[in-house]
Amino acid sequence: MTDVSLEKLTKAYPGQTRPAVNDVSMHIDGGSLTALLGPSACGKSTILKMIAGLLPPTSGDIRFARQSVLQLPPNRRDAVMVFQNHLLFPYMTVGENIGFGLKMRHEPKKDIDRAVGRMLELVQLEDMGTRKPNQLSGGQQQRVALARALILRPKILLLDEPFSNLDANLRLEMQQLLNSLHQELGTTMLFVTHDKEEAVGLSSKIALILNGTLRQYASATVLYGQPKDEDVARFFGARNFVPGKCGPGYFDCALGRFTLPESVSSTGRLLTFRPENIVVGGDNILENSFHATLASKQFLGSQTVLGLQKGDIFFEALLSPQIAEPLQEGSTVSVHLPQRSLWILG
Amino acid sequence: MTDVSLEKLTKAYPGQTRPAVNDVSMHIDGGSLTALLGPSACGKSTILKMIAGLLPPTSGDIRFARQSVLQLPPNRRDAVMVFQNHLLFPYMTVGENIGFGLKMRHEPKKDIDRAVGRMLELVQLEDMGTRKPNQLSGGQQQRVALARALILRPKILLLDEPFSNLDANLRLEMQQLLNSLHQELGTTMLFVTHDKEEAVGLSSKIALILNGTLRQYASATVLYGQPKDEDVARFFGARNFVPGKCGPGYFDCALGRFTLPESVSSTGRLLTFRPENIVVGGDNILENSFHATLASKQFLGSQTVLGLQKGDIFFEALLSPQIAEPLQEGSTVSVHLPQRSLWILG
Amino acid sequence: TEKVGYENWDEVVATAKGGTVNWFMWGGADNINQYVTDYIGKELQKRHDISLNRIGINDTAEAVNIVLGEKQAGIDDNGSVDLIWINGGNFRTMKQGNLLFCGYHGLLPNNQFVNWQDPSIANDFGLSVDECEVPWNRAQFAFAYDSARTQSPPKSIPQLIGWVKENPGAFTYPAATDFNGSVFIRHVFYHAAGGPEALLGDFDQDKFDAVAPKAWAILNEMKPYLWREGTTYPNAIASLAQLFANREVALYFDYDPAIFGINVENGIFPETTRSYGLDDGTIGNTNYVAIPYNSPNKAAAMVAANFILSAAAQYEKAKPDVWGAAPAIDVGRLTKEEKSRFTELPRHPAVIDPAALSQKSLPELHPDWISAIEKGWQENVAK
Amino acid sequence: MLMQTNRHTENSRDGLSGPVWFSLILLVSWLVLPLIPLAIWSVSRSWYFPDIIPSAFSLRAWNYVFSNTSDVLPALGVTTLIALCATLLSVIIGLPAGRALGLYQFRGKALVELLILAPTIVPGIAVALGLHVVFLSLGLAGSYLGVLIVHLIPTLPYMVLVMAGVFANYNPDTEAQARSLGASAIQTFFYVTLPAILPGLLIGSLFTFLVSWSQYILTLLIGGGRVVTLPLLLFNFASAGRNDITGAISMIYILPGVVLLLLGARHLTGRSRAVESLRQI
Amino acid sequence: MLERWKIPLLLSPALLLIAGLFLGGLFLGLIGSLGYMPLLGREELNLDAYRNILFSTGFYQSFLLTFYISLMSTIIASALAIGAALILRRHFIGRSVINFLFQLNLTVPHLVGAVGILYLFSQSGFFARLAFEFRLISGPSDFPAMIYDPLAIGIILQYVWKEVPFIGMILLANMQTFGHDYEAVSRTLGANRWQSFRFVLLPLLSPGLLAAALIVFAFTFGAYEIPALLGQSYPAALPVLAYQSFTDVDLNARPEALAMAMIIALLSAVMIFGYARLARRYMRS
Ligand SMILES: Nc1ncnc2c1ncn2[C@@H]1O[C@H](COP(=O)(O)OP(=O)(O)OP(=O)(O)O)[C@@H](O)[C@H]1O
Ligand SMILES: Nc1ncnc2c1ncn2[C@@H]1O[C@H](COP(=O)(O)OP(=O)(O)OP(=O)(O)O)[C@@H](O)[C@H]1O
Ligand SMILES: [Mg+2]
Ligand SMILES: [Mg+2]
Repeated sequence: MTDVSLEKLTKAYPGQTRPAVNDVSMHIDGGSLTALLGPSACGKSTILKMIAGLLPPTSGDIRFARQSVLQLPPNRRDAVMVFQNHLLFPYMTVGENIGFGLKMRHEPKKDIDRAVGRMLELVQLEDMGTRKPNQLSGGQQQRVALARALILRPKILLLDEPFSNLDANLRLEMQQLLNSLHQELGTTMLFVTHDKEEAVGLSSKIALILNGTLRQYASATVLYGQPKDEDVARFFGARNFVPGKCGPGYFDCALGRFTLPESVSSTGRLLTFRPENIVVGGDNILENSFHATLASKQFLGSQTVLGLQKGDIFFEALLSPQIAEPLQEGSTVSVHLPQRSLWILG
Repeated sequence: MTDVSLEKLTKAYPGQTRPAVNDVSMHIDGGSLTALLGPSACGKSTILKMIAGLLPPTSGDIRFARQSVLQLPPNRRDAVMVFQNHLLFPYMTVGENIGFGLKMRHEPKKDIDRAVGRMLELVQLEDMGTRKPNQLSGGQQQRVALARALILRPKILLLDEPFSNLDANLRLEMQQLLNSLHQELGTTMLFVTHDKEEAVGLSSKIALILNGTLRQYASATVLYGQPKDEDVARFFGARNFVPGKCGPGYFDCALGRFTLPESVSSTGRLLTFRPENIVVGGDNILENSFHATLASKQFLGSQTVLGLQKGDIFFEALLSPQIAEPLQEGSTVSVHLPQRSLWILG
Repeated sequence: TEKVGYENWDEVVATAKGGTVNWFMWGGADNINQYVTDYIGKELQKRHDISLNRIGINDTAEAVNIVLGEKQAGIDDNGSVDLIWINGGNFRTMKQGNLLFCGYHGLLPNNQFVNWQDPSIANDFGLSVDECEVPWNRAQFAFAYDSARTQSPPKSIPQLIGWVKENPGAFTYPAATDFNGSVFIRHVFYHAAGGPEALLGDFDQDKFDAVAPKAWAILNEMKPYLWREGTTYPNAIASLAQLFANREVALYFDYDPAIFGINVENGIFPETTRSYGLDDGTIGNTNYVAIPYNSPNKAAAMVAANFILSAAAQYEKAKPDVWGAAPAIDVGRLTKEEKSRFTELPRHPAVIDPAALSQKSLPELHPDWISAIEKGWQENVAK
Repeated sequence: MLMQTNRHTENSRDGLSGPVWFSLILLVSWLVLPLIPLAIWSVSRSWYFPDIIPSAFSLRAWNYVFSNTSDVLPALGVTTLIALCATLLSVIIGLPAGRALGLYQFRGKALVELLILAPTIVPGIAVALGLHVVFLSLGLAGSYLGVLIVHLIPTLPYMVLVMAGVFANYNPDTEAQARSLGASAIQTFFYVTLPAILPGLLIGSLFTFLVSWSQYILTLLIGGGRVVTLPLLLFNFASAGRNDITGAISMIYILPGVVLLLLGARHLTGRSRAVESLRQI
Repeated sequence: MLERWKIPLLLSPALLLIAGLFLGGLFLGLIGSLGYMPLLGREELNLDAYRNILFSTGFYQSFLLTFYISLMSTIIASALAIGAALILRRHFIGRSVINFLFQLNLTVPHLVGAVGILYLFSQSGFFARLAFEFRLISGPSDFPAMIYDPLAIGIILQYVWKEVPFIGMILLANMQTFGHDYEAVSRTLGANRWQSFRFVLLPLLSPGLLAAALIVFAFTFGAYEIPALLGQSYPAALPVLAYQSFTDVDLNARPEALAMAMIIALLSAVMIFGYARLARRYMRS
């Protein structure tokens, strides 16, 4: 169980004025499964490549088990990376690709073959061992890249968007595969994703990177429920921000006065509440309730988004499609913001 | 507005026994935005490449506006494709990549530059016009590929997983970009995705491909609410299948007797209901209600999954985290399956 | 003369006017090139309106092969070669393949200066010339040494054998595949046979078998004392020249003594280079120019050949600063005035007096003999 | 298509270690060294053992080379022209073949490869005579065109094989992408394929040029002496041991190549594309 | 699409040219080697020439020597070229100069290079003169023989000299097309520098390297000038042997010369075939 820590890690690509990664410090516990989450071009891949030893940092340090590894070449770090663009060796078969790392360790051919066979099964590519990578679909290639790394059971596993080409079911199975490996070996895993659901579903802790800097590093519930600032909240899908003023235990704004839960500090000026936590259409008039107009309604599959308007304030709610169905666009509905769903930003 | 129709389209890659695409017939309305949805390796990219003219079908026909295009070379089809793996031209700058198609049409340089500038802005890569593709992040590359196709404003636009590397916010913006283009030009768009939410959010009609065959081709609500068979239902996230027997207007099974909505035929042997439509923890005992044990609970970000057990039957429900929070694992909860959420499979 | 298609010389000259002569010749010496292009070429242009096109080649066989290919392809009157500097084996090849234009000597006015009675002119390496070529130069094998380094070079084959043993590593000769190497071996062969007389005429296997073992024994006896202990031989005379120039060996020889002077002038050989013949004589030969059977410019080629035989051309060629080659014509048949110009020609100090050399001249063998000797050397000495 | 995400410029850090420098210098001097004596020889008159520098200098070789007798300057023009044309034709003919061999697997591929390689395998003289006959029958002998065509026989294999090597690592999907973006086949070639294979193509062209540039026996036979190229002049002196004239002609010989290299070197070695390396890899 | 016709279409111009002209020439050579010489009035075919050659031991010695020269030249040149290419693709100060010098000899014909090599390495050459100057040797014969020597060092030196830049350039061009990414991947998968070279870079390079090595091997096996100039007189390299019979004074020796050339062609074809197979298998697995 190797812990990884980044110390003021900075990377400026030559010729670029703004560093791609800027002063990132974080500690990743040995054996944990951590997500590097962030929008496109925020610097996730760059961080991963520096940890893997493929890119020298401009400044800062990277430590594995408290030892700086900056001087170690990639193959001596025991940190295996799965690249965003797969990079399968084009002239090797799928099986050879997967067995590559073991071959580098001079394992006996028989053992490699067995391990590759098992790996192929796990990533559901049983019959494809002898194909060339260019004969695979995008998702299949991605699974090969994953298998090529997993087979090595490394101390540290770095995954760059490992599931971006996989459908939900397969992604779930691959995630379970990762999880079981993780449990079995205590591998420290760091994976990059742009998908907050994926990050939440898989990892114990999430580092949110925006624009090259680490913005919040916490568990999923904290990031969803108690974001540090508006940017973080927005990234996690918060759409509802209502300006106003805090009083002791309450918040006054255009929607009315809302009682805050005790855990929330009463100093900020922006009220936020997650769309999925809003109760719409309940009959009982409770505390923190008001009426609003249902401005729009959009079916999203397993959820439906409601656009609600009260005065100048527009906000969104996510409901199960079943509940949303009877509500008519244009009608007035009652809205309840449960006390525990309220959060105040600075 | 060119409509596209596929007639018994089949593709077997040489040396493969099972065809990658098998007898797919479908009609895509001119000016529509259709999703090709399916799990990894189901044949989506293959279909797209055939439509673009990059892969000759083994049999079957492809017609644009009722004319077979099988004999037309790709550049004469006015069907532009964005590849799953970007395929940016590595020795051209980002700007040159985006302007490529216009240059091929011998448009004046000035116009090209203007169009490229606008496109760069739209995909939020303003300052990157002079970079080389290898100096971009994965998501940036994907946006360049998208821009390179959009700039051509083609009659038919084929997109292979155009958003897989983009975060939710950016994806939304890109989707809006697509949508506005779509509305403005009446382009017929066909896009491939493995993500049902994406398909639902963007397209008017969805073709579900499983294992190379077209399984259902319908609107999102139909696919979610009235799947044709278990496979389709499962792909759309249905987890709950209860075997039993139909009677006139009702269904008998281990969970009890359920009254069916009138629209549902009473001939099948498998009851299904979507996890997000289940009401858990309501106090009022309604029709189609029963009690079950809360076996597990998992936070997924904007929703929480509950695992519920009654007798031998295990099923899942999706709740807003707010509602799910007070429910204790191990406790007995009341469960209501609203009548309109029930669906019977053959 | 009817068979060559011209009534008389005037007709030839008239036909030749405005023509071109493509003359294929070894092109490795700038002075010879200059002589041919600048002197003969200019004169022909001036006198006969003929343009001379000198084509330098590495090996005469290349030109022979061109004619051969043309014959195979049925190009019988429009070949690319009009004139070749040739002798020996290549002449034989062309004769064997009927590749030559023959029978025109009677037409050439300057043919009168050639002494066809001389067997060494009438026979090219023992093969009768048969009016198929016109002599150009006379040459006779001679040795060269650096008088500053070597006091008393060996003056006969027996002396040479002894000298080689006393001076290990100071002598070698090119392999039999080289023209000059082959001549050297023939000298040893003559020595073994007790003189060339027994070997003249057509090839005789019995005579060969009688002499050859002796010759091989002599050469093999020398072998351990040769340069590099005889493990290898230079492949070309040019290599021997380099060895001599670099003091790796002490003796050099060449079929054309003029080359000694040329090499000194070119800075290849030291100024103190001197040359000599052997007391027991050295082999002499004549080299010629020949007209291929399919030359499209035969008349012009004949005019060129005739000019080559002129006293003026031969005199120019004999000048030591031009080439220094011995004339192929019989100087005795010239006017007195012309004759004296020849005799008064200064001689390059490195080049032995041709007159003195030719007093002990040995004949060349028939090409069949030469082939047999070369093969025998490869098998018995080289291995 | 592979995206080279890992490249980065770290010039300052990417120096060479001492031993690597040493071996590099050793190699390069060994490559350049034999050319130096040729240069010196061209101006020397006498340079023999044990002189480390020539004992006498002279411009005689240069005088000869620039004289009308030597034909060197016209031959330089002819040689360059023929080599350029041969290169162009080789590209046109050899590129498609290289693509077929590099990109596709097909039955009889080994045979095709062998056939294309054959002209380099078979000793020149063996075919030269036969070729001569063939060319004579076609009426091509003795002309510039004939020489140009016969040069294709030894040059083509170089082009084809080099291009096959290049195409073996080439992703034709980028072409598909270009076609789909509306490029015609020809546009695709010029805008997409060509830039991608350009380094290899330049190498292939360079070699083609050089092979034609130093062709001796075929030029002589097919040209029948009417087409005079530099090697015809040079080889006479080289094999006759005339180091001074050989040296002088060699210097002229190197010249166009040097110019070509100076023009092409950027592309050849990829400086223009900023090939950067990963520091530790 | 014209899928099926694509390959033949692409190949046809090159094949037509080579088949039409070259095979035509080769065919004439072949029948010539069988004794068909209408010139001398001989029209019947026989295998005498082949018999003569195959029954002489000299031929086999020459074959071995030639094979050895080609093999050594190809191997050494390839190895040096790989090393050079690996260095030259990196960034360092003075790279462009080194690069230029590296390619300088590309334009120089083999024969000219041989003259340079001869001057440097012969027993009276530059190095010998240096040794003499420093009194390490007392005369040319003390200097080790590297020209006209039984090990053909001079010939190999010359070939290596000429072919290193040739192969090196091909490799550099190839390396440029696939960059460093695959090596990076292999490094994180645990390959050390050597392994990442051996199992990733080399296989990626192998098509180009193989092609280059093939050309070099074929060329050195069939070339006449260099062994003629720098080689020992016996055994001579096969092409020298063939050339000698070609310029033989006797037209009757022609069939033998042609037969020799045919045998050289056949032998090198066989060797190249085998080599390509072996190498391809070895490098990519
Ligand atoms: N060039 C090829 N040769 C042989 N088989 C191929 C080739 N390309 C794809 N296949 C196979 O055809 C099937 C369909 O591939 P396709 O690329 O269409 O899948 P896809 O639906 O796009 O999947 P993904 O979402 O993973 O990209 C797969 O089983 C794949 O292995
Ligand atoms: N080789 C490079 N040279 C210059 N800039 C680069 C290079 N690679 C990446 N960048 C820039 O650095 C920033 C961060 O890139 P990085 O690849 O780390 O993003 P990312 O978070 O992985 O994004 P994505 O999710 O889109 O892959 C981007 O702005 C990108 O343009
Ligand atoms: Mg990335
Ligand atoms: Mg796909």
